[in-house]
Amino acid sequence: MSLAHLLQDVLSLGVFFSVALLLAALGEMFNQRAGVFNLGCEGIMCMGAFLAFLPPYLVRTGPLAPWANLAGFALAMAAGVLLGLLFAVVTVTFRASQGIAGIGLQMLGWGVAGTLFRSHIGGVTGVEGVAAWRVPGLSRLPLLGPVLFNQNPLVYAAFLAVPASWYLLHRTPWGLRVRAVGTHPRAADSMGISVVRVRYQALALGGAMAGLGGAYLSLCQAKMFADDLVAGRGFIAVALVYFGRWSPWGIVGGALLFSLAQAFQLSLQVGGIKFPYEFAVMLPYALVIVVLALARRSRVVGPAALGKPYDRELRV
Amino acid sequence: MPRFRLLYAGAVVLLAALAAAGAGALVLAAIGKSPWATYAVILTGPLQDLFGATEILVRAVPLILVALGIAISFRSGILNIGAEGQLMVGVLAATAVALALPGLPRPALLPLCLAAGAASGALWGGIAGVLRAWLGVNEILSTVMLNYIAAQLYTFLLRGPMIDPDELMTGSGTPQSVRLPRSAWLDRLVPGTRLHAGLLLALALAACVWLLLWRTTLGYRMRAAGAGSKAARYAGIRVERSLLVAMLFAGGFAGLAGAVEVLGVHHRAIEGISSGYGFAGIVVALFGGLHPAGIVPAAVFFGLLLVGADMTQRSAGVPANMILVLQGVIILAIVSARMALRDAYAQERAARLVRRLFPARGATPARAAPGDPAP
Amino acid sequence: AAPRAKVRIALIVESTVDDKGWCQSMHDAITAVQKKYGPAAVEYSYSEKMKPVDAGSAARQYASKGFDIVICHGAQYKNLVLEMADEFPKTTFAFGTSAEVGPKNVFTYMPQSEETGYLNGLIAGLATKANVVGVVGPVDGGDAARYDRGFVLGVRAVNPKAEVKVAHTGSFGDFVKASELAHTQVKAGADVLTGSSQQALGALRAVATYHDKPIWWLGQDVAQLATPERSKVVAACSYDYVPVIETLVAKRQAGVLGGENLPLNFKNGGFVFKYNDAVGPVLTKEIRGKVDAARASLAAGKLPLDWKSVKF
Amino acid sequence: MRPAPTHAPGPAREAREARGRAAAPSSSSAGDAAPGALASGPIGELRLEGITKRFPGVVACDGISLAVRCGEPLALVGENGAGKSTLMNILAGLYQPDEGRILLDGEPVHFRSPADAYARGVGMVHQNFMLVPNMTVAENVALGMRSLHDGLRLDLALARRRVAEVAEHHELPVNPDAQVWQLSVGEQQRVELVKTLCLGARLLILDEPTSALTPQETDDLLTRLKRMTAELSIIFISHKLQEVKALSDRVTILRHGAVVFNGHTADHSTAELAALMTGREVTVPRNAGGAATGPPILAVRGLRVRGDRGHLALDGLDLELRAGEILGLAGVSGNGQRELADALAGLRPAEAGTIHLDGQDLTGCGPREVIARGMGYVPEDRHHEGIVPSFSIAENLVLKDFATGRFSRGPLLRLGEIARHARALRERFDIRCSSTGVAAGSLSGGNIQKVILARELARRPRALVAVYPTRGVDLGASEFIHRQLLALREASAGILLVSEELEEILNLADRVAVICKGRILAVLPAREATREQLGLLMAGVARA
Ligand SMILES: Nc1ncnc2c1ncn2[C@@H]1O[C@H](COP(=O)(O)OP(=O)(O)OP(=O)(O)O)[C@@H](O)[C@H]1O
Ligand SMILES: Nc1ncnc2c1ncn2[C@@H]1O[C@H](COP(=O)(O)OP(=O)(O)OP(=O)(O)O)[C@@H](O)[C@H]1O
Ligand SMILES: [Mg+2]
Ligand SMILES: [Mg+2]
Repeated sequence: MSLAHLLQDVLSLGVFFSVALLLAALGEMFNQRAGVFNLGCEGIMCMGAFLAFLPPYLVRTGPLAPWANLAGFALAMAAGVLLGLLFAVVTVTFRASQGIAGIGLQMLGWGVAGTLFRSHIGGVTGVEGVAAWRVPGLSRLPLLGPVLFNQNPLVYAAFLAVPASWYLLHRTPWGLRVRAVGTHPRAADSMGISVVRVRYQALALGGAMAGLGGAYLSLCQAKMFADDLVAGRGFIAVALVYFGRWSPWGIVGGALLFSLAQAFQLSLQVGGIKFPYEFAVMLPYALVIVVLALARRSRVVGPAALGKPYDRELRV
Repeated sequence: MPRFRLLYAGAVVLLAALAAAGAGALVLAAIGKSPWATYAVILTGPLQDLFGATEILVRAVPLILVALGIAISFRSGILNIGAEGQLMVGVLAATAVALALPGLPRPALLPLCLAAGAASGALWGGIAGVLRAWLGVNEILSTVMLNYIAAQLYTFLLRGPMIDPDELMTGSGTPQSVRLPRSAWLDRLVPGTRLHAGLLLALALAACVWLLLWRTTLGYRMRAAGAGSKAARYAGIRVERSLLVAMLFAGGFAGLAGAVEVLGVHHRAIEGISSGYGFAGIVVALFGGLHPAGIVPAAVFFGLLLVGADMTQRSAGVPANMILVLQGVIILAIVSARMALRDAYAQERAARLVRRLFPARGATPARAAPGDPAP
Repeated sequence: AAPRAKVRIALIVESTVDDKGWCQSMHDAITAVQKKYGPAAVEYSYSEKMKPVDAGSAARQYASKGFDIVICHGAQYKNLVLEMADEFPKTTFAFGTSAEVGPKNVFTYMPQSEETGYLNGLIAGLATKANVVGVVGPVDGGDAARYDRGFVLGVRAVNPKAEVKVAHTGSFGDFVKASELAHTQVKAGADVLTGSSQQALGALRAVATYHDKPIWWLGQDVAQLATPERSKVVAACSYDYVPVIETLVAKRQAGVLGGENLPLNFKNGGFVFKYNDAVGPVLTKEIRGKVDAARASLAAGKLPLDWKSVKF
Repeated sequence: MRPAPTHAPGPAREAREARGRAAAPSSSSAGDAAPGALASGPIGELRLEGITKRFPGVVACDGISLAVRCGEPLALVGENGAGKSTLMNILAGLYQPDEGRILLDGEPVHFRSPADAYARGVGMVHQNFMLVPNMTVAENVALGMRSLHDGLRLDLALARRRVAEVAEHHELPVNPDAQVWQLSVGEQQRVELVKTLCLGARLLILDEPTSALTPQETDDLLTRLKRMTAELSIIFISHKLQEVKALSDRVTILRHGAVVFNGHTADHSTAELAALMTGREVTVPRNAGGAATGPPILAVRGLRVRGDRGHLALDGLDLELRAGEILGLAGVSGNGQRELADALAGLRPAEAGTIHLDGQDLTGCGPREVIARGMGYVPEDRHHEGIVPSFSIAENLVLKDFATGRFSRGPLLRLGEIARHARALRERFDIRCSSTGVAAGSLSGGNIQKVILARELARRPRALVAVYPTRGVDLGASEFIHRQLLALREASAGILLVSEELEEILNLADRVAVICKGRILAVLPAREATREQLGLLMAGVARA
């Protein structure tokens, strides 16, 4: 197999693998930009994966079948919104410690998805899922065609979400409010911005995106559901937000780096490596750390109010 | 006012308990199981006999140890999510030492194994500490990633260099080590149960951590660096070093938890040894208010939850994942309630609300009573 | 023979009893035996998602509640079984995979899964057009390691030109990773794939997404023939624990509580093998002929497989 | 729209009151709804009635009643913790009162959030800047402009125009595209003012606006505010009574959450007001000593240090501090004071030059060594650099010495000794707290400053660097801090007093050094220096 071919495979698979992480991490970015650190991303992804899987699983034939996937995505996002709002109630209204609440949400999401699946469906079950969609014309481009233009529709959506997120954050009034609330909530409050409302909104959006990330896993990537399908990807998504330094561009870079490394290590194994495969499996994780350690540029500190519950009357 | 405070606390706790139980019941109803029966088993099942009760403590031991380390690191301004990996490394090191020096007498071997577990965990945690302190790599990122790396290292060693030769010879090939020599086992405290001397170690260390954090210069330094890194630096404390030391402690405790688990319960390094103690330990630490005196009961409570929820599978036919649901809702309810309880502002606001709703009782008695003409 | 007195069997598994893999095969066997003898003769209870420490409490609970046979379905439970065997000398314990002979109230069982791998390997070697065959492994250990190596032997036996690409996800339960690995195998040119443990379903699902391409799967569990993805599964073989369970019951009735190793192989009926007749022309006469012949020799114990010699 | 009344000089309050009474209650138009239409004159009479606000454990405001008449600058003064900011936060809609009400032209209004307050023309410049540091000025303004929050696109151009309009109208030059964190404190203060005006404030509440400003900036601000009184009502909070005198017509004094005085500013001297405020006679401590003759204790030669943004903040600075003297370092903030103080404390590496303390070379030493050699430091940011807020007062008092033999035995802390030490210092430095076990962060600014000073002075430093030691601190506490500094001087330590307040420097210092652009422009004996001369030097206009 030629090197070019290998490169093309690694790139197209890397892009394909990156989307769940990308969506969830972009959502988490909104949470954190608004000052809330949601470690429960994993739980939301579990619920998203499960609920997205439900309609296509239940409606396999009949006139409604073509809509089942769409209904799945909608359900996943709706569940994400609800869980995001639940997290908001706990961390914004009750101002509970965000880290621990996040772990609680992770357990809850995983648990509910797993319990319902186990008792009503059971086993490990596939669905037809969403097929790749070739962009006419563009998909025939050499190298770039298969890498970028012969992918799942959600892949395009996720990559369009990157500039969209940037625009939302930096060019819209809502983005302005989010950034203000995450950096200096008191200042925002003193100008009549409701910190609570903005955080609720950001958590709802973040939840929707995490839910969609989970839906990508079950409907587009694995095309199946099983208990613990998400298997820690939510935590990696959270870590990628730090890697990407709270910028959509950094996050897409991190998601791609991680997923390309994953695709690369799998290709390496498939190509027949001469060292224990465990070290290949470690590669993406180690690479992310190493890149950050080497980058070491100006320490962009996160949103200043990240992790700090806000209350008007509480002394700063 | 004290009466109001009591009422307030009671109301908050009651509401939280109701919310948690209600949410859990919702899911139980969705799968057609009786919430009452399930809850009854969880809360009372493990306490029916000595074995169940000791099992709670068996779970509590690693939880206490991990949580103590987490408490040190959180208090020192570093968020250690990597206990899971540190624990695994600790298992490996303790096993390796026990297997390498089987001839050593027990009083030498056992401490050596424990120390090896702690040291290797510290080393693993130290990586994240160095990355954070001197290279500015966020510790959440590095510890999450290091967990995955540790998991792979674990299987690599157990599948390769550390595998039980019998496994190879017989062809079973299961990635696990040889059984440790008996001289490296922690004593069982109660015959017929799995409760082991690790409990005493954990309790003793809880006291030590309290001493360390609030009674020593080192603890003072770490807490200062965590609570106000800038002021600490201005006062001549080397904050980077403190971060590293804190991570060494955190990793050390998690590594020790691994060592204790393998020396006390499993007696050989096997797959799935951690049972998610690394994450549960974070929860326990925060539950316990990052204070040893809170961590110990919190760990026991979580032990009860784990053992009890596990029993519901067998006695009520509830799927295993229900454990997660219950843990999740309980965590969410309790953290919310804890904030509400500790938050003097919320309490004031509630008091105000009560006064507004029931003006006769809240605001006026002082004024109304003397002026009240006797009927 | 049906048991004279009621037998109470308990099963402890690390994943779930419907995982279409390792745990389900044991569960299915027990329920089959229960059905055969009638629920009055066999009582059955199971615990899922048991980490070793939880398994310790569950097993003890079962033993102290008077269960006769406690099966801890995984080698990671070895220690706790050995420990409890001392404490409950009247209870029969069983665990596997293990080829060791345990104490006198412990049975061990060991699927010699290189045999199933070998049959699947034969099919793969003959069915591959690209001469590239992929293995989606979980962790290189236990029965998965034997299956994978047997598979390599099978491919080599019929198609020395074929290249077998063996890779691992590093996890038994990460379906998504298995799917990723399968996609990578396909991109690298593999047109016949196999895989073991429950994560393999992720790989099968990935293979099934290549609807219109001649890319095939060989199952390590016959349950896979009942999935929607079955049109991709050329054949599947799996462990049949019914003989094991029957042996356990019979021996216990006869007063033997353990101390034996029960291997699973074609010879003792421990494996089942099924073609997927609906799969179409890929399943040629030649394949059937060679596989049936090999299966016969295996059943006769005349085909030794030196799986340990395979390195990858 | 009414014609803008002409500026009334002096205490022409009768005229203003008349105007206020005449003003129609037409002031409820939404703040920035109509760009271009700037504040349409002062709002009507605003009255607070029986405002009570409780915080856990304190009654911050205890039934306060207050009236702000139209166009009449009102000053609000009181000691630290008297409840000034709390009261104003209630007026601005940020806090909800527990009891009491607000009346605007006799009509009760309910401000549920600052947005409501702005909609009625009430805007506040807070004690701590309410600007998002990593945003531009225009973005900060846009944040509060309701009309910009409807669409999907953020119309920053509108915000920019608005800033430009207001800036021009009130002669407050700001660059709408500047990043806030890059601005000096004075510039940020200006931005705050512009922002508040942009959002439609016609009653302007200014909570200690001058505490971080240089004398020039302060004068400048006061002139502008005076001019604004023609169009706006103003409530002005300050600890500096000269400013109160200069700006306000009426003054209200709060103590312990209650109004203790209410009167016309012109009728009372600053000394009277100070006495009313503190409840005792306040005298201004002065340095009466002769010229210091002690040996040089701190010598800085050719020091070059970079600032946070990488620029050369100190560029070959020379300085000599003698034992037993207070050297005042005057200068407009941002000219290298911060970097100098940090470098002296070992917190900032020197690119070139040397620092000697007591003859020993300190160049390149970290804070730990510098502290060990007897350097004391009262840093600028008392909340973050001076104390660990969540630590108790007692713990903060040993922040630099916990590891010494006095407070520790081996690895163990001597808690008893630490507690004793804290009690003694609490007594000696008059730290007002319920106990030394409470978190230092819960103290008022003045008391936090006392904690820091107590810690530093108790260590008996050879040299002390004190940066803006009385910023935001009330009169009584300032007086106390000044006395302590003089006492330290008597104990023949050298003190480098960094301040922007010439009063403070001229009262306390033996010599005055003027810093400008990272160099010392001149060193003068304090007796000979005049305000004017120093002002010119600080501006870099004149040479000594
Ligand atoms: N402010 C500090 N920041 C970080 N580490 C410190 C600090 N102070 C002391 N240490 C280190 O902590 C350990 C014990 O502290 P201790 O204060 O007893 O040291 P010490 O004897 O005062 O130090 P030395 O005498 O070497 O200057 C020593 O290794 C010391 O180097
Ligand atoms: N958010 C709060 N939570 C608890 N207590 C508070 C809060 N804000 C103010 N206080 C307390 O209320 C009292 C009044 O504080 P406030 O800030 O209004 O005083 P101030 O007059 O503005 O003082 P300063 O001159 O220092 O600014 C003080 O005792 C203070 O400690
Ligand atoms: Mg104030
Ligand atoms: Mg010493």
